Amino acid sequence: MAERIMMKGNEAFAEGAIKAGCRFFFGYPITPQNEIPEYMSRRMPEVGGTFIQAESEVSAINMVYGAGGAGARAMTSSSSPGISLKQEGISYIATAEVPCVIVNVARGGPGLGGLTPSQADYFQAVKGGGHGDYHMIVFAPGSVQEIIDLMYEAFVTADKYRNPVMVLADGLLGQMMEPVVLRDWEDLQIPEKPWASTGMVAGKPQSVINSLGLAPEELENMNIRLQNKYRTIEENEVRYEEDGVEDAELIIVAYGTSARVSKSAINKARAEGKKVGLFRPITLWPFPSKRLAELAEAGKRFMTVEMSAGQMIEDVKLAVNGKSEVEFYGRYNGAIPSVTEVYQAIMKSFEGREVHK
Amino acid sequence: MAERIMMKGNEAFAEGAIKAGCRFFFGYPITPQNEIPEYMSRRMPEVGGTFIQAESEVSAINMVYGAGGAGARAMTSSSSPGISLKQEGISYIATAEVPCVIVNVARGGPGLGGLTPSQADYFQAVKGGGHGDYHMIVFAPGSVQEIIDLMYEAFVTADKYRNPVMVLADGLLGQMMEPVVLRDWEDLQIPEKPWASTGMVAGKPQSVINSLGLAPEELENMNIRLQNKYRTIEENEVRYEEDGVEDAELIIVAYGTSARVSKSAINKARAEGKKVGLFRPITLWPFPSKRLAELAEAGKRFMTVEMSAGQMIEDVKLAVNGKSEVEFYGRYNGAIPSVTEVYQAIMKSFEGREVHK
Amino acid sequence: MKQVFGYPESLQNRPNHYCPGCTHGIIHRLVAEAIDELQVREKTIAVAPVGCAVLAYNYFNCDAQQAAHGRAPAVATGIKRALPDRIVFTYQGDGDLASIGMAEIVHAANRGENITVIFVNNAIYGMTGGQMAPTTLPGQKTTTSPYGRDTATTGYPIQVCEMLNTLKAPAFIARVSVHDPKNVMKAKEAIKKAFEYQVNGKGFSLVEVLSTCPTNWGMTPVEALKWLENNMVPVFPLGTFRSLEEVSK
Amino acid sequence: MKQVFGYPESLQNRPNHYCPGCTHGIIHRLVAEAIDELQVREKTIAVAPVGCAVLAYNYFNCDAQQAAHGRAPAVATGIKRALPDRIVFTYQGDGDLASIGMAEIVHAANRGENITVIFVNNAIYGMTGGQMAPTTLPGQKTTTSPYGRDTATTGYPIQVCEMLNTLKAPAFIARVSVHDPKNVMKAKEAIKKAFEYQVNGKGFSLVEVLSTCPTNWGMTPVEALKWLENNMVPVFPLGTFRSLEEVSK
Amino acid sequence: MTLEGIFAGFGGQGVMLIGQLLAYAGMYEGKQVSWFPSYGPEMRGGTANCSVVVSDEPVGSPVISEPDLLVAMNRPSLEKFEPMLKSGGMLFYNSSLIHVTPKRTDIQVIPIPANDIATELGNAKVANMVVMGAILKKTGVVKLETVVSVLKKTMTGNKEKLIALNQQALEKGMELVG
Amino acid sequence: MTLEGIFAGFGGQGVMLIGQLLAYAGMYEGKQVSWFPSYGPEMRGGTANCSVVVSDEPVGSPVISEPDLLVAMNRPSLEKFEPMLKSGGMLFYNSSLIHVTPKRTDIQVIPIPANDIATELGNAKVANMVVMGAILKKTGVVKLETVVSVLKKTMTGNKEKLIALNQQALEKGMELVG
Amino acid sequence: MAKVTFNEERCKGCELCVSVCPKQIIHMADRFNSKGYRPAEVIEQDKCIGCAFCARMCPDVVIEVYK
Amino acid sequence: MAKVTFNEERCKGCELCVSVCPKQIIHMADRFNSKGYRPAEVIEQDKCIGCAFCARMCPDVVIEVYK
Ligand SMILES: Cc1ncc(C[n+]2csc(CCOP(=O)(O)OP(=O)(O)O)c2C)c(N)n1
Ligand SMILES: Cc1ncc(C[n+]2csc(CCOP(=O)(O)OP(=O)(O)O)c2C)c(N)n1
Ligand code: SF4
Ligand code: SF4
Ligand code: SF4
Ligand code: SF4
Ligand code: SF4
Ligand code: SF4
Ligand SMILES: [Mg+2]
Ligand SMILES: [Mg+2]
Repeated sequence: MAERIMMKGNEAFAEGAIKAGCRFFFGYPITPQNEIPEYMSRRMPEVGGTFIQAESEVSAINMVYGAGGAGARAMTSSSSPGISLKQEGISYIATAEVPCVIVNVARGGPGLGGLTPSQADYFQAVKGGGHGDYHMIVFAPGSVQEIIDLMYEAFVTADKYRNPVMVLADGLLGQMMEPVVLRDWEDLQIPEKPWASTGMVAGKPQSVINSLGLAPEELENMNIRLQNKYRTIEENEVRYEEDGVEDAELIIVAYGTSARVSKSAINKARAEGKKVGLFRPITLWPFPSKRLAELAEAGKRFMTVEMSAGQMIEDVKLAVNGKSEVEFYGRYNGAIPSVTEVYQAIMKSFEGREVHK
Repeated sequence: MAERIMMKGNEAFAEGAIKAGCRFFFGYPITPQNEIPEYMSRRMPEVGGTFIQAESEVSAINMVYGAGGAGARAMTSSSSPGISLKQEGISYIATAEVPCVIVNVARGGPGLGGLTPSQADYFQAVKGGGHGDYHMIVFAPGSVQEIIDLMYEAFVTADKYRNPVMVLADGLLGQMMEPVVLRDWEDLQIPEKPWASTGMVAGKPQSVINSLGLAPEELENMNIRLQNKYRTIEENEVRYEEDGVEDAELIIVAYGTSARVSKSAINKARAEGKKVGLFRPITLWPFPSKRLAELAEAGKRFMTVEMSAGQMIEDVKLAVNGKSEVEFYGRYNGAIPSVTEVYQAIMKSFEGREVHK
Repeated sequence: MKQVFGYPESLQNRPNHYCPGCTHGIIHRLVAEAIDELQVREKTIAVAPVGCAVLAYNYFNCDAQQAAHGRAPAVATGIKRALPDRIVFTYQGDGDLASIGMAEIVHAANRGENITVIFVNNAIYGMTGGQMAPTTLPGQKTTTSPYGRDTATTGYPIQVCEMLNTLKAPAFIARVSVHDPKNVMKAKEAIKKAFEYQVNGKGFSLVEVLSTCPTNWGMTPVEALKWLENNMVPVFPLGTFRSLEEVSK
Repeated sequence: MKQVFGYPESLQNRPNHYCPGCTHGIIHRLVAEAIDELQVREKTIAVAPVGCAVLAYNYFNCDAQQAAHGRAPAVATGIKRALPDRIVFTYQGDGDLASIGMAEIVHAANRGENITVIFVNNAIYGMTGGQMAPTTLPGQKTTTSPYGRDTATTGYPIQVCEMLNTLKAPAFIARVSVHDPKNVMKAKEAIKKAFEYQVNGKGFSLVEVLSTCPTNWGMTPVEALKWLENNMVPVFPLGTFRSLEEVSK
Repeated sequence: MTLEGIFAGFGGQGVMLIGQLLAYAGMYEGKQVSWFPSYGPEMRGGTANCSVVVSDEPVGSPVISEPDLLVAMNRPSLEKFEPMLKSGGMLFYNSSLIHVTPKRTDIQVIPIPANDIATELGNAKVANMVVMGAILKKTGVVKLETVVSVLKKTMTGNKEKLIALNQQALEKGMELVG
Repeated sequence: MTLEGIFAGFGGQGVMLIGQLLAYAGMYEGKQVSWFPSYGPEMRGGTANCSVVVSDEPVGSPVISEPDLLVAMNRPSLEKFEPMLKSGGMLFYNSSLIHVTPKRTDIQVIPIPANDIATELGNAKVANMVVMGAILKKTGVVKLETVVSVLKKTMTGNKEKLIALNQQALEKGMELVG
Repeated sequence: MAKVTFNEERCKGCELCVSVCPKQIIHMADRFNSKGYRPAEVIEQDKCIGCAFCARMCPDVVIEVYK
Repeated sequence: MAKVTFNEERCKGCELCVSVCPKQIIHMADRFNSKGYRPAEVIEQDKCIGCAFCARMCPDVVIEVYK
């Protein structure tokens, strides 16, 4: 086994990106993700890359659009209010099909909110906080190691589909340290990007990075192309992790930090004989709806555990489509649910139910 | 009957706001809603109000926050990309509980898109394009007269709940002219706003318009307060219109322009003996889920007609919760579905189904 | 006979969508000529704004990105940092650059980004139908200043060159006009110089070009040129504000 | 014995959260004193920024709104237009005002909004832990310029007063410092004058106050004052840049 | 009764105006009406068009896919909209400027030498009113008096003196298809 | 085996550091570990704390609601965290600075005169290492050698000369609870 | 001797060329081009001095100048 | 004769007052206040000239001056 080192989640976002071949970072300070730009400002010069502290989040996302459109692996990171400011830019990037990676280390909202971890930016990430019918691919890591691994996948997937990828975490994942193994990706090579706007050198035909469709047919065609791509992504890119779902009566659906807390709570409940499992979506879009539908058909019931007023639960309900129960346990922004609370919620869910065997 | 005059939808937004006591408009040009700021720039000085063309949509929404927080009836208007830029501001306003009205005359997206009408900003409006768990109340007018009437309701409801209200229309509603009756609201009076930040005159205690909750408990309490308010709004403020749903087998669910088109198509299908009805949500949030659930229980099936790749359909499915079928007919951005197309979609939905009587 | 004036290679051979007599067309040609003369067409990447020039990529015969309203300098920054040996320019209107895009232009200038900015100031929002711009003249009527721009509530036209000239990094800043052939030639010189600064790696260059909008000014194209000369030039004095060190030719 | 120096009424009687020796505290007191002396406390509405002064509403004894990062001038515009007889001021840091909020400050100044802006320039992002600001000095090390601010890629400190002074509308623009008692007194005068301009309806006033951030500069508070004097003052010359017409006292 | 019409031509030929005029007149006669313009960059120098619905029922879609009535004031408009016309629908075209003949045979084709007549009347700008007159006569959807009263309501101040000319043009148009 | 600890004190007392040290040492001994700091404005001059988990199992929640171990380097920390300690848990407190005694009776209370000892050793800054030594001895969660090797890995350059002092402090701490 | 040629189909009839010709030899034709504009033209070619003022001012690059 | 008083609980021990006192009579006390800072104090009150430099520089409005 390669050497384990301790790393902060935020540093993992940064180093993970660099290991994935990202050489352009454009960002703006905001807690709790400041270690990402700070790390980048130190590391990028070392690897021949570029770090710019943009004048704002709006500028940062548009710099990413520029660099990504010019063929570079580029990224930005921010936290909730800063991500809100990027919505116009994200909609442009998705439409112009510029690959790039956007990290949101979410914090308590809404408004200025606080600095505590949060999962209340789920809707914004998966339904489209910007205008129009577009999708980002959304990855939700659950550990520092997974941050590193998913940053690589994020850049690869972005290039593969010419689509922005968001890596959505919360302040806890950004701030915590865990042992990780850093590796150099053997297959690291940035694909040719003949579509990129790099100059009409040597007779290359004109490339235009663009999201304008003034004529209605042009715009509708643009949308049809995007929607077709989204269907392909939904087919191919769903990721999730299951733990103990086979014999489970109740399945906790949770991602990121709440999946970790749920894991501990499930262990506690299992120790008391409750048949509980964990379903952890790793892609929030495309959402693992098909698999959840299967589990619902198989008679399992569900509970989402979220650090929000209940957002992912809508996607779970849409997947389950009335075939099974979907409960909710959450803490509104500002608090992380404790293992004890989640354990109690699980126990309560079993109360008064006839025992399956 | 009072005199009917012809009015453009966009002018109706503006005059409707003025009739509702709005005296502060902050906006930025963008097609297809330019007639709103233009009308305001002419009319506000006449009624002693203020029109400011802000330097950007971001500034405009923050001016609204300022004026609304100071107790004024204030509004802004824009179209899709401009609304995306306002997301941080909207999240602040919702959290600080500043009443105000935001008009989105949506256009084809995503990205720069085009100027044609669109309904693809539904998710952004109802799920929260900004960060965190917040809600705007969202009104969707279906005619120029309803624009005027709902602008009044928008300001009243905003003040009642100290919550931002979005009036969501599309370019077609903004650009079309129809006869309307303008009226002076008899009960027009702007409520006292002791919470407003107007100066600590005459011993008034300090008012702070704020969305910061640095301590986790503070932030969670803020969120609990908001969520409780949202539950009250969901109880009291649902609006919808039904037409011919009693005997219907199939109910078209549509709002705004697509409801108008659907209406014509339904008439055509009814003429051929098909039992089709129209359900038109007037509030998109709170969504009329309860009524749709009842109709689903009663055995009706549904089809949403949207000028998008399918957004409201999720809320319909969540309401129906698997109890009935939900079909979709939509045109992606850039095109308005024609009466003929919707008619054909309806007819197709009846094909091969056993006839109820 | 020799051709002494023809169609520049850096301009695509197709009609433009500008209104009759709109000087956007002249400015496009000048940019194309400058690119031709510096022989950098193949290396050039244009950034189109949101404004009447939104379709600029249909006219310039080079690669391009279309930027969100006001953000062209940020987009250009991204491109230039990714491809430092390419020639990157933005083409922006006064609403785009001086209103919504104020932060972006100030900071790109302040960073000394090695890009060229062509700033077309026509004192109005052309594309959206004639609203007030930050550069609209006092008293000028527009669709959002129907009683004439009121300086008491909306202030005065922003002088972008003068403002950016307070920054240390920019290499070249000039204001020109296109209201007659003589000024068109001067404008051409300034635009070419701006690109030369970039080619020589000197840093940020910007040329503000005073331009007309006959449609929204409500004038004939010829009247519009006169109006520009008589009304805009006094408010926006022509000249070179910054020329860091002469570029080697 | 008579009290010659005490606690201003416009300051709430509670401890502030600023780091030991941070001059934000001094500047708060000066603003409060000015408001006291002009007897406008009850009419005053403060706009708090995002930055170390985000909790300013806990300190100023007046109504307040907390603004999104950089947007305080827009928020103040909304308030002042709604309540023209109130005294409205923003209190903003250099990240807030000169980076993300550049468009808002330029345009509020350009409209001549009758508000007062207290601009606290400490050459760094204090609240977020010491990142580079647009006003960071060449070579200065911060957490995002770990090798020192590189002027070749990030440009030079923006001189906000000089920049805004190119606009016609502003009534009063001054830069002061608080590195010693004499300068504190001058700062006080400038701040008071700025508010007086507003009270007299003269339009936009801004005072840039050079300030310290001992925590993120990595110095003792006393060292920080010296560093300000020796390093910042030369880059940001003190003085009154605009004083449209003397206000009647 | 429902009449759905599209009015199309160059910007400046006054097609938006006669569309509005019809809608206004319909409204004054107590009908349900809607008017919807083409908008956006098309307007910049190119063609313009609007859709008008006049009906006894509330208007559903203001956008028309199969018009009963088409006014084509120039050739591009004819080419663009002719195929959409409902079978049996009426096509009024400006034969002063359009020198091709419509292709469809399942529709009523009414050529109007609108510019020629307007020029005869002394002002080429009223070509639109000539066509409007013809429409009034052919469809009977609203009364001439109502249209004239709308003109009187809207043409005030400077424009008042043009009312008579417009009325003349309307009448000429009516005669033409008499 | 799973050990969950909270380390709390004033900023500058080195609580974050000994938390990390424990996590690192755990990692080097092949265990699963996590470290999670308090962050945000609390840090500004106030108290700081971190949560450390060392376990044989993969770590679930890195946030601890019922710690097995509490280090309180100052009084506010004692007051804030004492109630959370698991029954039977261990409380190490800095008796040089904290002059009240803990209230709970269902826990093991280990007072350490950390500042006094550190000052004796010639540098008040190693007070945290004294406590760390005591923890090593009491819990046995990781070995002294591992901790020292971590110190050697991380204290390089200028700091190298401080390794000996730190080791001394660790040993003093171990002796103290010997 | 000089010569100017007009790409008539591109002309939008804005008359900028007319207004700057020092020889005043550019006029608007009576015909329309297919876009509906009356194009500019020069009849007295022999008076042209090839100064290219017209071409320089033409926003639509309609004019080529030979000398 | 002049007098300065310190609101000790508010003092953060930053020493700005110390650095500007022309009489150099402000010192940091040996004790800690409840926030853990060593507060500033004046022992030789009689040397105070009431110039208020200390108060003017104190970011925490700890100091009142009487004269
Ligand atoms: C975010 C956003 N806001 C507003 C618009 C609408 N818009 C399009 S062009 C334009 C202004 C154009 O004016 P200017 O930049 O002066 O260019 P011109 O058309 O005059 O050349 C505006 C406001 C938009 N597309 N996006
Ligand atoms: C939209 C947004 N972006 C970023 C932040 C994070 N943030 C908080 S304060 C701050 C900068 C503070 O620096 P400055 O304005 O100089 O004030 P100081 O703390 O130095 O007084 C930033 C970037 C935020 N809260 N919101
Ligand atoms: S609207 Fe104005 S700026 Fe735009 S193309 Fe027409 S004349 Fe030119
Ligand atoms: S971080 Fe800097 S600016 Fe903020 S309170 Fe501390 S010393 Fe002051
Ligand atoms: S080249 Fe000169 S002289 Fe000849 S037509 Fe053109 S402007 Fe006139
Ligand atoms: S300037 Fe060009 S477009 Fe205008 S009239 Fe002359 S030739 Fe035609
Ligand atoms: S008032 Fe003056 S002399 Fe007295 S303690 Fe303060 S600084 Fe020293
Ligand atoms: S300046 Fe104020 S806070 Fe600082 S040491 Fe002196 S009294 Fe204390
Ligand atoms: Mg313009
Ligand atoms: Mg600062």
